[in-house]
Amino acid sequence: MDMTRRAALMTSAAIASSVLFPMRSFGQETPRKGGVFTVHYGAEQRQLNPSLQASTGVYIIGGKIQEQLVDLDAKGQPVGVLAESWEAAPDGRTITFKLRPGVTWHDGKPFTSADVQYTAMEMWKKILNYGSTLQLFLTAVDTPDPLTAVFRYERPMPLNLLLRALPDLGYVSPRHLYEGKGDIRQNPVNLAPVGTGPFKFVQYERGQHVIAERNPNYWRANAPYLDRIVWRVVTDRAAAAAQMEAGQIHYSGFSGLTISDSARLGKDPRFIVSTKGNEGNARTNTIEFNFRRKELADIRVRRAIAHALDIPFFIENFLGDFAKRGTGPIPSVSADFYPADNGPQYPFDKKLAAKLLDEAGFKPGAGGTRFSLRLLPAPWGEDVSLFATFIQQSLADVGIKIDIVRTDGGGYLKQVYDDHAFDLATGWHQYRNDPAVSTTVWYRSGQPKGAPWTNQWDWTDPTIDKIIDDAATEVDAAKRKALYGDFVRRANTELPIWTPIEQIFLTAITAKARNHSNTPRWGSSSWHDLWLAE
Amino acid sequence: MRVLTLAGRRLAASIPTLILILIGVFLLLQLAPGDTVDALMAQMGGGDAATARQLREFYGLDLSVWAQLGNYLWRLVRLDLGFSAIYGKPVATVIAERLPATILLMTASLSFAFFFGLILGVVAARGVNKWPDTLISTLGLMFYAMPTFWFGLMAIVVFSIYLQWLPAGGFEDITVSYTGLRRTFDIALHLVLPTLTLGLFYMAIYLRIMRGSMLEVLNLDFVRTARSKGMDETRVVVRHVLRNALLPMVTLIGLQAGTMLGGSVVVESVFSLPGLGRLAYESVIQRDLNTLLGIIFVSALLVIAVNFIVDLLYARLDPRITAGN
Amino acid sequence: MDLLKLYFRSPAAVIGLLLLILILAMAASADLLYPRDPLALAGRPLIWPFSNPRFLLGTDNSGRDIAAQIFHGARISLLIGGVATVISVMIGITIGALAGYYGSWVDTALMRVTEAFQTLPNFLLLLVLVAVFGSTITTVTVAIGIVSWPASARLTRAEFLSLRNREFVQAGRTLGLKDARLIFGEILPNALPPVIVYASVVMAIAILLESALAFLKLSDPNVASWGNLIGAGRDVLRVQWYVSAIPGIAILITVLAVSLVGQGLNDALNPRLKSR
Amino acid sequence: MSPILVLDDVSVKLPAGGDRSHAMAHVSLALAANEILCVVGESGSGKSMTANAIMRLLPGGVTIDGGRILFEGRDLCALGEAEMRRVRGAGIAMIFQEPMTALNPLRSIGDQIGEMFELHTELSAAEIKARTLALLEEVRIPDPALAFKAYPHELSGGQRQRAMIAMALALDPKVLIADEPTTALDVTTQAQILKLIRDLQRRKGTAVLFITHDFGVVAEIADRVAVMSKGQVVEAGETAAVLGNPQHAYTRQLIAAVPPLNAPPGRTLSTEPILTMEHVSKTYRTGGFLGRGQRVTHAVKDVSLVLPKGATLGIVGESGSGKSTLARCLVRLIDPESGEIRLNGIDLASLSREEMRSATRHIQMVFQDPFASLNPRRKAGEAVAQGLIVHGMARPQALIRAKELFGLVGLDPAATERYPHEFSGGQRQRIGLARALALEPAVLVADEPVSALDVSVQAQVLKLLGDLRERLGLSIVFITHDLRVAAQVCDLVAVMKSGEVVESGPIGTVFGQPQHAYTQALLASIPGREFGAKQGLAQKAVL
Repeated sequence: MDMTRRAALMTSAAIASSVLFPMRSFGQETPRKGGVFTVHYGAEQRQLNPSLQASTGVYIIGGKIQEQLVDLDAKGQPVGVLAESWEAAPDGRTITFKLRPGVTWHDGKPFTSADVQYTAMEMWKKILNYGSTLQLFLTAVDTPDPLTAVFRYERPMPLNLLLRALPDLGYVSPRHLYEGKGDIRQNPVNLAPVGTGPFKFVQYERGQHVIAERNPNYWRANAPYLDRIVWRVVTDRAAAAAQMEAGQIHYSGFSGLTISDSARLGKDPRFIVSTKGNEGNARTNTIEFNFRRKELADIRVRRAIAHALDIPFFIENFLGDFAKRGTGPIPSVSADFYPADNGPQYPFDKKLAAKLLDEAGFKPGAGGTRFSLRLLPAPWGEDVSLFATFIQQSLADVGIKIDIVRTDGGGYLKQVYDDHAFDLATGWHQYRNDPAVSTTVWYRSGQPKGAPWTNQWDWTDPTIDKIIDDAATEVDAAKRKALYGDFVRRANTELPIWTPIEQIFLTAITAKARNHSNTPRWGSSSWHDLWLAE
Repeated sequence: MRVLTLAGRRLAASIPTLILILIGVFLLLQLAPGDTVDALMAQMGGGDAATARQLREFYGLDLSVWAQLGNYLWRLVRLDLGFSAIYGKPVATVIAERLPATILLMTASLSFAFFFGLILGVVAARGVNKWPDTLISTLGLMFYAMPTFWFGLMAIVVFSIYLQWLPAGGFEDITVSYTGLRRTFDIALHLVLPTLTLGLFYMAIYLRIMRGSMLEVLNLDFVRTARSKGMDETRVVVRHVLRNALLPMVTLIGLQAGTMLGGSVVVESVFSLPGLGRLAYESVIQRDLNTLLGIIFVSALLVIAVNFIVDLLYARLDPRITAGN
Repeated sequence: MDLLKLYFRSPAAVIGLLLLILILAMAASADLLYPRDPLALAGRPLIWPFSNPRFLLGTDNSGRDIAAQIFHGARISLLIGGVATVISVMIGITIGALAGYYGSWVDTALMRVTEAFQTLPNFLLLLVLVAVFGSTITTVTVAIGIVSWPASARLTRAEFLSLRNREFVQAGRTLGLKDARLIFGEILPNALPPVIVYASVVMAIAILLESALAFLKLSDPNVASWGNLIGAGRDVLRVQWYVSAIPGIAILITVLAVSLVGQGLNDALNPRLKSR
Repeated sequence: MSPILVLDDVSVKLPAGGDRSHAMAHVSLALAANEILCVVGESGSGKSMTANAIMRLLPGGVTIDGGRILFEGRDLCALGEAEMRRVRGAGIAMIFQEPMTALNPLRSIGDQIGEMFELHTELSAAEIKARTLALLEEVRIPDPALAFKAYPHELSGGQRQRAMIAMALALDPKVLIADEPTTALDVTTQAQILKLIRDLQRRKGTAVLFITHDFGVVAEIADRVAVMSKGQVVEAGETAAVLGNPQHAYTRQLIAAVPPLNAPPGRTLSTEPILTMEHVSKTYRTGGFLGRGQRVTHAVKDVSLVLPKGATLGIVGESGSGKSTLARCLVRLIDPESGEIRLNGIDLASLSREEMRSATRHIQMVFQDPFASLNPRRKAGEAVAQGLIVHGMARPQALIRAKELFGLVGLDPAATERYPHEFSGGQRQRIGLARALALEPAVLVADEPVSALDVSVQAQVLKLLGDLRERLGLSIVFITHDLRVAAQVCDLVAVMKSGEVVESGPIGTVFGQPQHAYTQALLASIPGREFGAKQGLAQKAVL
């Protein structure tokens, strides 16, 4: 559209939204059908099928095309999508799902339990990251009739664990397009996904854009509202913010913009910037200690390092008001598992830190340096590089010289989780609604060498191992929550990893959007009810 | 005829160069920490050792380095650039998708730089040591000294956000699907800022070369002969000096074709253009050896092609070349 | 020497020299004016320049004093630029001399290698080198040096080709001088001036390459180079544009100074060209 | 008849910092129609500046600051730029010295000549083509149609000069200025060009201002002559009068320095040979792809010559005859394909590079271009001492020897500390000589040692060479294209043509009764043959 009309549009939208009070409360506005919703797509993935790869980079596209058995509703409780109802046997070894009738794939074929069986056994169990550990003890999926799928487990599977994991790890793929078509990973459908969701895949121009349009025979009545969704590939974050302001992009999720741009767009009436809708994707900033260094094997040194960092100052001055102080491996947003008592905390106390280091026998040598450490920051996330610099500056004050070693993605995983060539590392731990999914592996010993985001710190603690194993198979929800409380307290006392900061992903979206951010993992959800006011 | 054999010899001479580069980069990237599977896992945000091992077998990374090199060269001989790990598609198709953006950007910036470099060079040389010369030379130096990405980002802030004249990035506006002329206009609009950002740096270089070569030719004997024939200064420049002064400029195009693709890595990431530059950067980060080598192979062909055209142009400009002495 | 007299005749060269002296002064006085480590946490992040007396040029998004980083950065950037230039000119001269002096197959072989480096986009090779050898200040400098030698090699070769058959070299041969003495004693001193002048171009490109690497977050984070400051400033560019702008201007001035000095030397060396 | 071009008290000011304030000081000259006036003088005398002043094509910073230049009564200094342009090419035309670079390499000959008509006439393209072809006919270029389409690099030096003349005379200008048009040409070609200019001048009645430094040329074609020195006209008049009995001391000194053509009586030569060349040959293979389409040039073909001890063997020939290549084969700067070069019994051609490096002290070389034969970055004394140091002499001792050698060649011993750019052309050749003599060689190879020098300086260097030959008993191989110089210096002479020796023997017999047709043609084409002959005898004592 030419310049003058765009400028007019901008001003009118700004006036409209500032007059109306925040969109949350005026639900009675009638939804408008049609319109194109453009999305900032920062990191191109190698494939788009969410039943093969569990990462926000895939959900942001695949989550609109394929659907999962169960999703989370506004209050974060499981709600049926492709499954209408479910019930677990008392011994926790069989869980039966009643599937939704009358659902068809985009290519017209009917959706049946055979699809669920094939996806669970061939994809979740064998390929899907985190899915393979979750379904470790899944032995078979029976399909007594086209609308019933019975999951059989060798060891008891707690129902609330499965229901909390399925929104991320429960996407179903069309069996008739995969079975017998060679290696699943190389199947071209992965780059042109076929699902049952509200939007049908149209086109993927590498490095430019992905386009999907309304699925005419979607099973939810008169949904979706949007005509078409366009994902624009923009790798430079400053450029993405610029394109949002120029009206070329409507939504940038999962903290896709820089901290300062997010803060600025937050003040701009044309946009809404908040963590609302990302409660399902909480993450904590971690500091990982390598016990192979004798200094770090000493608990006093680890505690001293924790006390040397003024976390409130860092959060207040560097991360802005979307982050808060972390208390342990389980973030506070996890209502079901967040323990009342998180065990020892490590407030900022430079003198105590120095005292602890002296006690540990590391006196300051020439130039006040006690010893020096190599710090490897993860190469993603603006907050990670800022935190690494802050660590370097703060530890220098207590006599620990830090050399930051910059790597790229592949190099980071190899050097930290495989070669163990690091002293300190700092990055993200993503919490996925249940500690058993992706949190306990950071502490459980015996992880295979080279497996990323697992316990590679050369630290084994039988007590915590036992707690983790019991909790993983504890069917009673209350007992399971108590066990995870012990897990958190143990983690904070032994401090193999320190989790000082808790953050939730940030969403930046145009104020014209309606029914957005209305579920805990909205960025990854199917957007069947999203629409754009004119 | 004569020129084709000349160009044929250039092609034959550059084949060993090409092989030299490919093997060199192949071995170099083996030393990088982590391989494409690590990069994939980093992107996926997780994955257990079993999947890693399977993927490594699939990508043939479990073979010895020399075996991998042997496979690669054997496939290269059959012009098969192998499979791209990042995009799960043959490298040839991936590059074909992104080639148009790069070629458009490079030709646009190269012609912009050459054309304006030429004109400003002539103007500067004509008014040497007077104000046009100092103004143009200093302006040239300013663009030369300015980091390209910095200029790019500032240009976006001014032209796309503040003035809203030009789009902030991307190759074309896909929310609305234009066709035909309207689409070319739209793409052109998207390429204005990137061309300026990449082109201005090279324009500064061409400007200086043109000014120097103009001053050089103006001192040669045949210019004095031309003046003694009663010609006015403009005709002397247009009919005699310009064509001789163009020779070093044309050779420069050949030399700079290679570095331009390097420059486009930054410009393409600032303007999110789907070009080979950014694909190369991503394939280094993702350790996708096949794609990287594929890009180097294609960019080398591009450079050879540009040099071939430069040879043709040079032969047309300078009759002494076809005489073969 | 008349070279200096010729040099100072052009105003642009004088301005270039003054700017260069200014930058060198900044580099030298860095420790006096800003004794603390420039990377240390100096105050609240993102303070606007001239708004807080303690921070003349404000602070960046890691709370570091921008003025301190500019002063210390001068030293680092000149160091990176200088050392990288020395490396690339050294390689360039050796290869150019051997190719130019001996000719025949030595020349063709070395020229194939030079062409290989020039066909391969140099920034790409730089990325690969940094990805392989890590981004410490030494690897970044050496990598820039390795990437930018072909141009000076071509220049040296051209000089050697023209000087090789000059009569004073042939006289040297008839006197019984060995090749080595001929190359280093006779030809090189005459081939050096244009290469030294070209070194200013190589240095300018080296500084720009380092800032481009830092823009892609591939430079050494433990060092207060201007490139790093621009890289850091990139995330806050839309609002606190000064974080990238100030080092950008510093790089602009340094590259401008180096180029003007180089151009001044070049015009002083062949005055015929300048005063038509 | 009234003079068509008059320079009335013309002065031309040089920019500050030059070696003198004025290029031309109060120059008055007159040129009548149908007449050739020669302006003769050494380099730096201001003769070329006169031409530039007339055409008002002075280089940057140089200005006319006095006097008038009248052309057909109009003062050119007062003309506006547009009117001056109408005069250039139509009224006054000009031809230049360097045929190689005086034509635009990228445009055809026909195109560049045709441009004269485009500039000054309204002729159609067809008419211009016809007129151009006629002009090429007139200047007797072989195959004018081919020459029309040819590019400058496809023609020989002589042909290019003919094209320049055709261009100059395109619009029948009243005045033709020729700035040393034949200096860069071979003797034979020079003779043809001089004849051409002479015929065209007579037929068209043009007034020709001919600038040269060669008195032979003056004798050959000049009607009147003006001698210039340091920007002033020291003498002018009819050619016969000025050459016959020069009034001004400077003119007399210049004429005396011109070596006459007939050789002095032969010296007794020893029979014992010091250097013998047997069947020496050298071929160059250029271009071609894997042997096919190679261009093979036989630079030296089967040359056999003998240099007696203490004698001077002259090798003469035009450019491209292979005389320089032969000289470089002697000192093994170039390796001959076949043949032997015996010096005191040792065959230099068969020595390895290592052996040659030590044997080279016995045969040394002096080069042509004074400005290129010394390393600009090395002190003069050091250049001379270098040879001694390489062959084992201690540095301080070698420097003392260098001072002695400076004295030997007539230079101030203290000058060893100065750099080459602080010496004149003649002084540099003396330093080259000192360097060659430092190793006390048995044979000295001199490749055109004096051709780049002015006539007066040339005479001094040749006198020095003669003294050294006597005192040190030097045997010399003397390469030159100037037969006059050869006549005065050499005992024996060998005439070379395209790589072969066509005739050789004592200089008196070869120059007196040339047997080979080429030698005869060579001798016949020397400008002003008789000029030198008369004073031949009188000069003997000087040398």
